[in-house]
Amino acid sequence: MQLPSKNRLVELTDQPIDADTLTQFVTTPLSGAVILFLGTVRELTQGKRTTALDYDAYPEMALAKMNELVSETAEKWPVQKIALVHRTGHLEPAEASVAIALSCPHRGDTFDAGRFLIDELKVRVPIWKKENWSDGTTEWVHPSAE
Amino acid sequence: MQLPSKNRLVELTDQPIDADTLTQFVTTPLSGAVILFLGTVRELTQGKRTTALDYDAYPEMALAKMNELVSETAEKWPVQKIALVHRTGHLEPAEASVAIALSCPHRGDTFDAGRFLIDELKVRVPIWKKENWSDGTTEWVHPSAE
Amino acid sequence: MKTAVITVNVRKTEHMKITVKLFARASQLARASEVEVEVDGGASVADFRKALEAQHPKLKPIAGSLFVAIDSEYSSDDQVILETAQIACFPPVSGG
Amino acid sequence: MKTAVITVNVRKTEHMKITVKLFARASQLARASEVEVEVDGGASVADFRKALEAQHPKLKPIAGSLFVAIDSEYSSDDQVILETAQIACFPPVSGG
Repeated sequence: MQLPSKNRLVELTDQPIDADTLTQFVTTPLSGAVILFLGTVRELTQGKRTTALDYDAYPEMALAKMNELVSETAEKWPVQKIALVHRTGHLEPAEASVAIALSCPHRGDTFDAGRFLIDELKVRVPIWKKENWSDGTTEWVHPSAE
Repeated sequence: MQLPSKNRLVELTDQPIDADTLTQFVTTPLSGAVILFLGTVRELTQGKRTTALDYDAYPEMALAKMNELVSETAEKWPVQKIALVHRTGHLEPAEASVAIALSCPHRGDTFDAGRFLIDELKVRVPIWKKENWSDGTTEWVHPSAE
Repeated sequence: MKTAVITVNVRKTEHMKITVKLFARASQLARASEVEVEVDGGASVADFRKALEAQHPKLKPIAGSLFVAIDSEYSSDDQVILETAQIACFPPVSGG
Repeated sequence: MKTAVITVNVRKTEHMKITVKLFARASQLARASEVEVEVDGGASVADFRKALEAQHPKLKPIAGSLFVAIDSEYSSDDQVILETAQIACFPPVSGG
């Protein structure tokens, strides 16, 4: 199904993500279920303390891939409305780096579609995070190096 | 894991659900992922038009079962904070009848825990909905009769 | 306390009048949010189901699918009903 | 347009100077957000990788894991690089 552009919102932003606006954007009388997923900055990773994360992106390609993923998700599941926003820049613990909101007629599809979208985003969209550890060191996170 | 009572919020209410408050309630620096699920009133069911749903509950038992489900969820997954709110009374299309918000260190658990909670709620918690069809008739929804 | 309970269970000839909460279609069919059901002392949930159907025939259309909750817990058919218990009957749930 | 492209590919002796965007650890190691790489006309992505590593040895520690994107698409090693393409190199992504 081709999703009309008024039913999709894809954004890369250096401002805090307003998750509630996204939830409201995807809520429609045609849907019976809404899901909002937030990736948030976790303070502890394997016993080490993160004071902040810096997110860098290749903006043109990140947006192209985010749009591609949204289209694929809408082809696989009966998504009514969908929003995908990724933040860049300096984030403190508990702040949201990524938000996915979407609605479907039935609940099972919202879980499946939401999970597909975040899983694929994490391998396909050119965005990277740099850890700022509490000992003052920094480190780019790259999956093969983890 | 026994979830401290300050990390759980279970409620039955006849007022509109403030989903954003629940999302914020479960967001913590200890988590890397937050999920919010909303069950919303869908206008169309198999070609018939719903003008509203009335939700009735057996309040004492509904609250007991909702608390039981929240405890079970926190035993199965590393849930940091969790909120489960169900609304009763008269709801118009697109309004939320149920909201689940929860946070975990990793994203996979938020999807699994959220899905478990809504699936179990729908078979175990004594709440019922009555369809108000656009032709003026009403009808209690009971799964075996669907 | 336990001794008292056992005494009640043994004297099967004693009748108990139980107030039963009804919900959703059960309440709609009975045209009441509560009904009274008389059972023998020591009656099981199965006995209670028969008494409910006999004394409130309006519930017959859904009697087979009714759940019986005792003190906010789903019951099994062989469970014994105590006079002090809070009993509720309702069709399959449809919340969420 | 296609004819023009083929002409470029055939004249392999002509050199192309490609501006390459770098991100994350690639940018950190090269101490630059862009580098220039010289390749022969008609060079494939595999050729480009060799040239990048030779001309920018600082990238060696991660050369094997770098992705090469052409015009915002992931490339394959046998793809031919056009002079007009936007090329970017970066390590495995870690967003979300």
